[in-house]
Amino acid sequence: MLDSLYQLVSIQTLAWLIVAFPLAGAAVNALIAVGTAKREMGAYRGVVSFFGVFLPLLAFAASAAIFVTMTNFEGVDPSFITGSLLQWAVTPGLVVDIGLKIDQLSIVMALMVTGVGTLIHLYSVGYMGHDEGYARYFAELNLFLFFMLVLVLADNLILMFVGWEGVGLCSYLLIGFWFEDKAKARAGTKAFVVNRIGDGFFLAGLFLVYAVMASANAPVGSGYFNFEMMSRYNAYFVPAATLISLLLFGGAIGKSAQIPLYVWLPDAMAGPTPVSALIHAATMVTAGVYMVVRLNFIFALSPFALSVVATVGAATALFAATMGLTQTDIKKILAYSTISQLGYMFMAAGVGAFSAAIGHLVTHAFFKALLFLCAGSVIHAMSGEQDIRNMGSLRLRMPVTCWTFVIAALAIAGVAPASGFFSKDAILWQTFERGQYGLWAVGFIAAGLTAFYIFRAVGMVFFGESNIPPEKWKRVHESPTSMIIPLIILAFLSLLGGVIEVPKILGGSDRLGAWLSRLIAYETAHAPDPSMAAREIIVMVITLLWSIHFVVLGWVIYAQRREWPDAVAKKISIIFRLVANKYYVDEIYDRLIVRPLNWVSTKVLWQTLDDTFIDGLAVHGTARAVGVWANIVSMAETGVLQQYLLYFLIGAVVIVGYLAL
Amino acid sequence: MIITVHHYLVLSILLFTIGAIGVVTRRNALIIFMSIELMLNAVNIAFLAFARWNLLIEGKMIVLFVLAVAAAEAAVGLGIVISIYRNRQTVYVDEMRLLKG
Amino acid sequence: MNWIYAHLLTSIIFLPLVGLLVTLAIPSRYEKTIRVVSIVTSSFVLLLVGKLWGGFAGSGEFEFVEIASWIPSVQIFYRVGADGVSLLLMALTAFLVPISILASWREINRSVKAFHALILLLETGMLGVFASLDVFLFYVFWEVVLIPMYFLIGMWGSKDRIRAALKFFIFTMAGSVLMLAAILYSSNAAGGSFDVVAWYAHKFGLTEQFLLFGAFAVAFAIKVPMVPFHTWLPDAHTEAPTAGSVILAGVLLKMGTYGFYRFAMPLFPMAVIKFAPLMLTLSVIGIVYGGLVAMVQPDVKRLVAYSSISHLGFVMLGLFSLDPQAVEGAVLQMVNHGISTGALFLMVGMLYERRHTRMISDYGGVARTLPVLTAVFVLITFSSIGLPGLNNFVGEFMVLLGSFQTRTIYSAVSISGVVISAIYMLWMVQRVFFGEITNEENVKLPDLRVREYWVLAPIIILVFAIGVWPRPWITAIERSSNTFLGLTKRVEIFSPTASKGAENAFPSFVRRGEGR
Amino acid sequence: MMILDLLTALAKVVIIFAMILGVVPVLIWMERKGAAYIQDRRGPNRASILGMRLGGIVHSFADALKLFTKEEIAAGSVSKPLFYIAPMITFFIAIVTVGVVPFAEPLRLFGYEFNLQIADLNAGLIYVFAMSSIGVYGLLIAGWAASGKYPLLGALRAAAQMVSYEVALGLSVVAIFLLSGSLRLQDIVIQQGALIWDWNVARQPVAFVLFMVALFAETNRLPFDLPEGESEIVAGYHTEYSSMRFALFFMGEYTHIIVGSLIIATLFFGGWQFPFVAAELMRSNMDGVIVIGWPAAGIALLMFGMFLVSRFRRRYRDLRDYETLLFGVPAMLFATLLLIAWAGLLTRGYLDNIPAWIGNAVVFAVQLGTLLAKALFFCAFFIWVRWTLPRFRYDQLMNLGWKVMIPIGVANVVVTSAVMVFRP
Amino acid sequence: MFEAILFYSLAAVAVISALLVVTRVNPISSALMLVVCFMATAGVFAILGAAFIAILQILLYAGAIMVLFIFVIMLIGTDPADLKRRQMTFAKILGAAAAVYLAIVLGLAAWRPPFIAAPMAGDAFLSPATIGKQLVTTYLLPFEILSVLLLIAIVGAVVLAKKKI
Repeated sequence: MLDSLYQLVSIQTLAWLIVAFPLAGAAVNALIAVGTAKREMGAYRGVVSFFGVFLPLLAFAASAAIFVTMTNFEGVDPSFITGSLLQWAVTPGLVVDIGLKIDQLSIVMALMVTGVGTLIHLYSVGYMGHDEGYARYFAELNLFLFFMLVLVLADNLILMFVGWEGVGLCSYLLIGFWFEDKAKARAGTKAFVVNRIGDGFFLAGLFLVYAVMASANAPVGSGYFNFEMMSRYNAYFVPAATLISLLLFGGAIGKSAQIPLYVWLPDAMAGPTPVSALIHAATMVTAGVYMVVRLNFIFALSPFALSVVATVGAATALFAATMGLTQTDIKKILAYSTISQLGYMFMAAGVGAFSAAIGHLVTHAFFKALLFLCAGSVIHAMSGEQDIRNMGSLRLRMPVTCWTFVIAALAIAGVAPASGFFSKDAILWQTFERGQYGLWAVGFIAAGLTAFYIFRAVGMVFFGESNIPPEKWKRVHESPTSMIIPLIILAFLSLLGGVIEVPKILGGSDRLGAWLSRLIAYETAHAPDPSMAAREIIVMVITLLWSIHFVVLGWVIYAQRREWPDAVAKKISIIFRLVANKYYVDEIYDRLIVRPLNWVSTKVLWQTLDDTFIDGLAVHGTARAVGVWANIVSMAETGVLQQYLLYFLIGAVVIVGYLAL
Repeated sequence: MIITVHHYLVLSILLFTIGAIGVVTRRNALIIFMSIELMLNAVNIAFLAFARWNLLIEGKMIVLFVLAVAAAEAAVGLGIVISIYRNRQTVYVDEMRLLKG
Repeated sequence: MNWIYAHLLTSIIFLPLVGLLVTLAIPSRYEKTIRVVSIVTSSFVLLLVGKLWGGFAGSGEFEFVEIASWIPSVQIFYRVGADGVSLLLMALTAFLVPISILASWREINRSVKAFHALILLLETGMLGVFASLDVFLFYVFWEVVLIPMYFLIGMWGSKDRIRAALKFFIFTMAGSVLMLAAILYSSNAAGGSFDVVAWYAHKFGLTEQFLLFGAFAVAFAIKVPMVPFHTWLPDAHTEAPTAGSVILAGVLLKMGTYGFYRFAMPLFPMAVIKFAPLMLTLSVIGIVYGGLVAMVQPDVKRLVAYSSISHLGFVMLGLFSLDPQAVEGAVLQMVNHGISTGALFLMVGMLYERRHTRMISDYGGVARTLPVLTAVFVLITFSSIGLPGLNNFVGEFMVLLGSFQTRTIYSAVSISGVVISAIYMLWMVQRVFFGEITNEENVKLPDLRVREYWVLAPIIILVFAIGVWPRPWITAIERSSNTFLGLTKRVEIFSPTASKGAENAFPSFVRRGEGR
Repeated sequence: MMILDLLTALAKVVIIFAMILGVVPVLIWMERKGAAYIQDRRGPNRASILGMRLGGIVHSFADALKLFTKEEIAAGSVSKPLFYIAPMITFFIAIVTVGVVPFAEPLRLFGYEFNLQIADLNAGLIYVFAMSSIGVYGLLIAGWAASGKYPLLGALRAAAQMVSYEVALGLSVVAIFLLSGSLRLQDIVIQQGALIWDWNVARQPVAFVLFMVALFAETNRLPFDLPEGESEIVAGYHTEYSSMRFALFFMGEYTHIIVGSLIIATLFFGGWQFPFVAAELMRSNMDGVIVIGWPAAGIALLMFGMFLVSRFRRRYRDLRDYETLLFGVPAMLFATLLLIAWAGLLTRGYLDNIPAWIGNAVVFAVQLGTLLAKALFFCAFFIWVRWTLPRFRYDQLMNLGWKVMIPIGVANVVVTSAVMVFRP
Repeated sequence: MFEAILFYSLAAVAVISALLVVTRVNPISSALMLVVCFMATAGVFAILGAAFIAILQILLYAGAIMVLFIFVIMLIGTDPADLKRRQMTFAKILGAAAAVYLAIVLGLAAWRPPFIAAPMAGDAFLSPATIGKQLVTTYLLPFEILSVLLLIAIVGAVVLAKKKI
């Protein structure tokens, strides 16, 4: 069937199609949105939903086709580069051609993005059904898919940066989708600004890369930012490697919401839930990890940078996990869990286990998307209610959502058969194996906390007695089928996702590691030594038990004994309040950065420096001085003719006197 | 005792100074005008003296122009004095302080 | 017609003048015809500039040169010619003028004839500035531009317009007086002629270069505006009518940078070496300072005005870092800034036309009633922030990339400018467009009319065009900026930037191995 | 040598002033006689010396005698010094203007040249013009000194009139020296030549009329009589003056008339040029002139004597009746004597080779005679006008002066210069 | 010798009459004294060989300007009362002293040794013809400007003197 497909279209054009389909969808929907700006949607709703869902599906199909063809390439490196569509900016030193690079890593990402994307598109048909901005929503969502695919499939850093910022733009638009509400609009701006700070670092990294490539007197004609060229000349990167990787990692922190720049993600929940699912769980936030893995040959050059990545990752994981414990808004809980899972990925990348990071990325996409979608259907059902405290025993009315949520919870907690177990275990084991025991410990604790808070949510929302007001309880009902189907598919994926990463020790062939091995130069240099096998089994068992312990604990407390946590909270009230308010990080940022910046630019720069000094003193000051001086001089004019003559005569005398001397 | 150009210069200076004193000291506008005419005459003497001693026609030309200008000045000056007199009933310069600065 | 083709530049420069005469001839009550005439003239000028671009060979030297003796006794000739940069800026002028005329269709209803006459006179002045090779002619056109702008602000501005117009006039005049002195001095130093090419060839003495560069730099710095001399810009913009603001921001500011590009820097290379750190610090301050102050402005137009100070800071950074990418980026940024800030002013004008207020606090939640305007405004905001794929990114990226190679620290600090611009623009957009509708006037505002579509459409197309496919624009600049660099870097002694003669030397601090 | 020059200058002054002062009483007589005949009465014939009334001329001597012997009255409020100086100025200015008039060609006797012209200024014409402008002072000071209302009014009127007509006078004068090309009066006369149609009056009729009217204004003669204006302001500026000072005014006025006529004659009527007989022509065929001239003079004298005798009537039965005889008979005798002498010389052939100096002398005499004749004719004209035209009103005077005379003067100058340029 | 006498007499007359002009209380007498002074200066001009200028001086100054002055003085009339009020303020004394000082300095500067007699004056120098020719050739421009000046003066005088325009 495939080769008949290839008669029709070459693999390069197929690659372009992956990107072209979402763009086409975005364009059509945008036109419809503008067209029906004021008028009622009516018939167009069907057209929009058709294009909205079908085109991403086509993109998924195309990437699947390419993936299949690549898998049956034995031995030979199946990756290829599509020719440059157009030379973007041709100056003597800067040749940037827009082309796609399909290799093992990017096709995996493409598959994940289009797959989860399509499911979420299908889901949002139901979720956003009655919203009047329907066409605009789908246009922005498709545009997001387009930019994400550009980011993932780009063959050079500049194009990746284009995707990088494009994705930021779409997240801004989608978070602030319901722009009537001031808080939501502010959240959108906050997201974009924080991303932009990260992009600043990314840009600096870019320039450094350019500097290095230029000095490596690579042939001028070739693209300095091309991954191929960069990997070929990475010997020249040695001196600047640390700085470049740190700067690029700065960009990643901004985009993937790591420690200093994570504040925007919890606020990003203001957007519609499918958006959170797609952007703030599965795809955009993982862009940082993808970038680090893509440029692993640079990061590998500087162990210091890698250790920084690892520590930041681990710290974020633990920090976010603790914050997840006390959240009451269901979407906020999931946001913090995303941050902590991302922390895991970066920890993996930091320690050099790039394939494990990718593995966790993929599995995380599945179960985190599922969690968000379930939350979405709960909110949809509860008509906008997001606080878990006034939910409970929803399992009676929404069985499918409940059980899919539980499966996802198991996966994230890392319980045996689910995919989460394999990917998280791989990370923890690789960290342990590489001797990073400190990091392993942090990871270990974070895993426990994750299990606890997720099952706290499960207990509060689905089990235990319901504290939903009666009139709302009547209207609670299971979500429509268009929302249920994606849940079920994702549930399967969460369960079976782990298969790609079954470690050798358990008889699996660690397909993902093998698949990516050609790209990850670092890993090959670090082959696993057989003596550690036994220890690996022990570690795996310990982590499994640890997670199960917390799962039971969480479920029991929040399903049956709700009063216990309040008691505990009262005892350690100070710590509890600290954690509940997210360590006051937002307030600190506001106090330390936003307010002083405002004050400086208003008071110091604008009022004093600009208005009083330059404008007041220099400009109007001179004008006033001239006025004053003019008055003084006019005093001499008395009006009496004789005096003028006197001045005249005295002047003459003085001159003549001078001359006569 | 031959007359030299310096005699004429001294005469001219004398007349000029008398004119100047007249202009500065007198209060009556008309007297001031007359003193100015006097000063102009003094200048003419000097011009013609130099013209005569250097045999240059230019001296005479300038004197001609000075004469014409003096005539014009007198005409307009007197016009002004008359109009001031008509409005202020005074010809004394120190009472005309209208244009104070 | 072939006369026009033969003397293309002169006809371009003086065609608006013909239009001016025609408008003056029409009795002032036929407002409609006057408007049509001025639109037709300016669009015809645009066509001619298109033809000019067509025939442009892209060589480093000046093309379409026309010489005619003007005041032979003092060796002042009417010398006109265009190289890549002047071509681009003339295109920008020819592009912006018809748009601003179209935009002020409804806004200007008082003494329409005078308005259109002034606009056309302004266009002649601007085109003249960019095309003149004879420094004296340049100075004449430089002054010609001043007067109509003064009247535009003075007569059709809002309440505090006289003060602003006066301030604008005196500021620029003070600068240009200094420049005149410098022109006269250097003309007799360079053997009496005013021909710029002859001046390029002439070797100015060291102290001569410093002083002359100082004089030229002050005049152009006021016009750019660089930080210490910028206080006239916000006032001029807040008080100017929409058309005035668009042209003021779009073209008049570029005359300053063009001045540096054409006269101040290539003529006095040694002075450039000496003053480069000062100018770079000023431009970086401009970027950061402009951005920060823009953030807290209560008035939209003042915010956009300060933003243009920040954007032009980038242009100056590009020019003074003497790196091929940076210079080309700077020139491109001039055009991009003209387009995006021009569009911003147009839309602020449209908002002003509807609500008659510029205070951000008066707006809020306007997106609901003006969806299309909001969409375009957000698009242009992202273009002016420098979102990749849109026009400003190309220029900003090249400037930062280029200046990073030669002047790393300055470039690093300027990157913060990119972030700050995102902050103030988005914050403004959010306060103006998004959020609930606070006061009730915003409820019933009419959305964009057809005319306004026609005003914004070309700009949107151009924004995407440059963003996605900047190549044709860059090839036009490439060789002329190389000649510019050739002239500016012709120094005998070793200059810190050009180390191994490699076009873009390795940034010093990175070469850890070789030691700085 | 210096003394000789001084003496000749003195002689010239004495001769000319004597001539002028001699003519003044004749003029007064003519005035009175003329006025009488115009008003159809006999005029002065009472005053007689030893019965000789000389047709009334004696009357003028009587007037003079009266004025000199009258008492000098000066009013109290009069500012003494000015009051005394004023008449002197008027008379002095009037007399001084004659210095420039050329009475005849320079006489060459015994190798020595004698020019009957006091000051041959090369800016003679302007001198005339200057003197006329100063003439105003006399009247002004007189009017002011008398410090009364009428004299002041008279003075103001005089000043205004003189100043405005001075401009007209100047413009007409300009037309003349445009033609003659020189300011020296001698040149102007020579340049006019003997032929009448070359005289300036023919070539510049407009200028002549203008000059004539302006001169009337300058001398305050009748149509322009406002400063004296007996009927309105009681003799105007010289109301306060009596006897001797009044006489001075009176003589000043008449001198001004005589000198004015002399100037008109020189400027417009060819000065000392005998009509149709150029001076050179006369000098060259001197013998012919004498041969004809001498008897003609004799016959004329004879005729005059016979006329007088025929008028003899015994009306008064006293000396006065014999007056005509007393003059008529000697005239006839002398005439016959002349004729006999002429016949004798002619027959003896002395007349055919007359020595040069006689020629010159005769020509000199003829020229002097023609000039005086012309002057007397104009004096008659003055008198004639005085007793025919009524006095101008003040605004008419001013209008005529400013709005008529000056424009015509300017036009005349423009036309003449245009003509001169385009048709040299 | 003769010329010296003439010069000294005329100079004396001029200076004395000038002094009288300045010192006389009654404007009329000072006006007349000024006329006398003009006559004297005209005489001096005549000695200096500028006969035409001398006559012009008489014609213009004495004949026209002074007549105007006296005319105006008569119009304004001298009120005997305030003729007596004459007080010397310090400024006036200072002015007079300054003028005197100026005279002395200039006088000393003028009175320098090389005393030479007047060179022979050719006829061209004396006659008004040359002045005429010069006036219309080399000095045509000032001549034309002068005519404009005089026109303006005329118009000015008329406008000033008219009661209501």
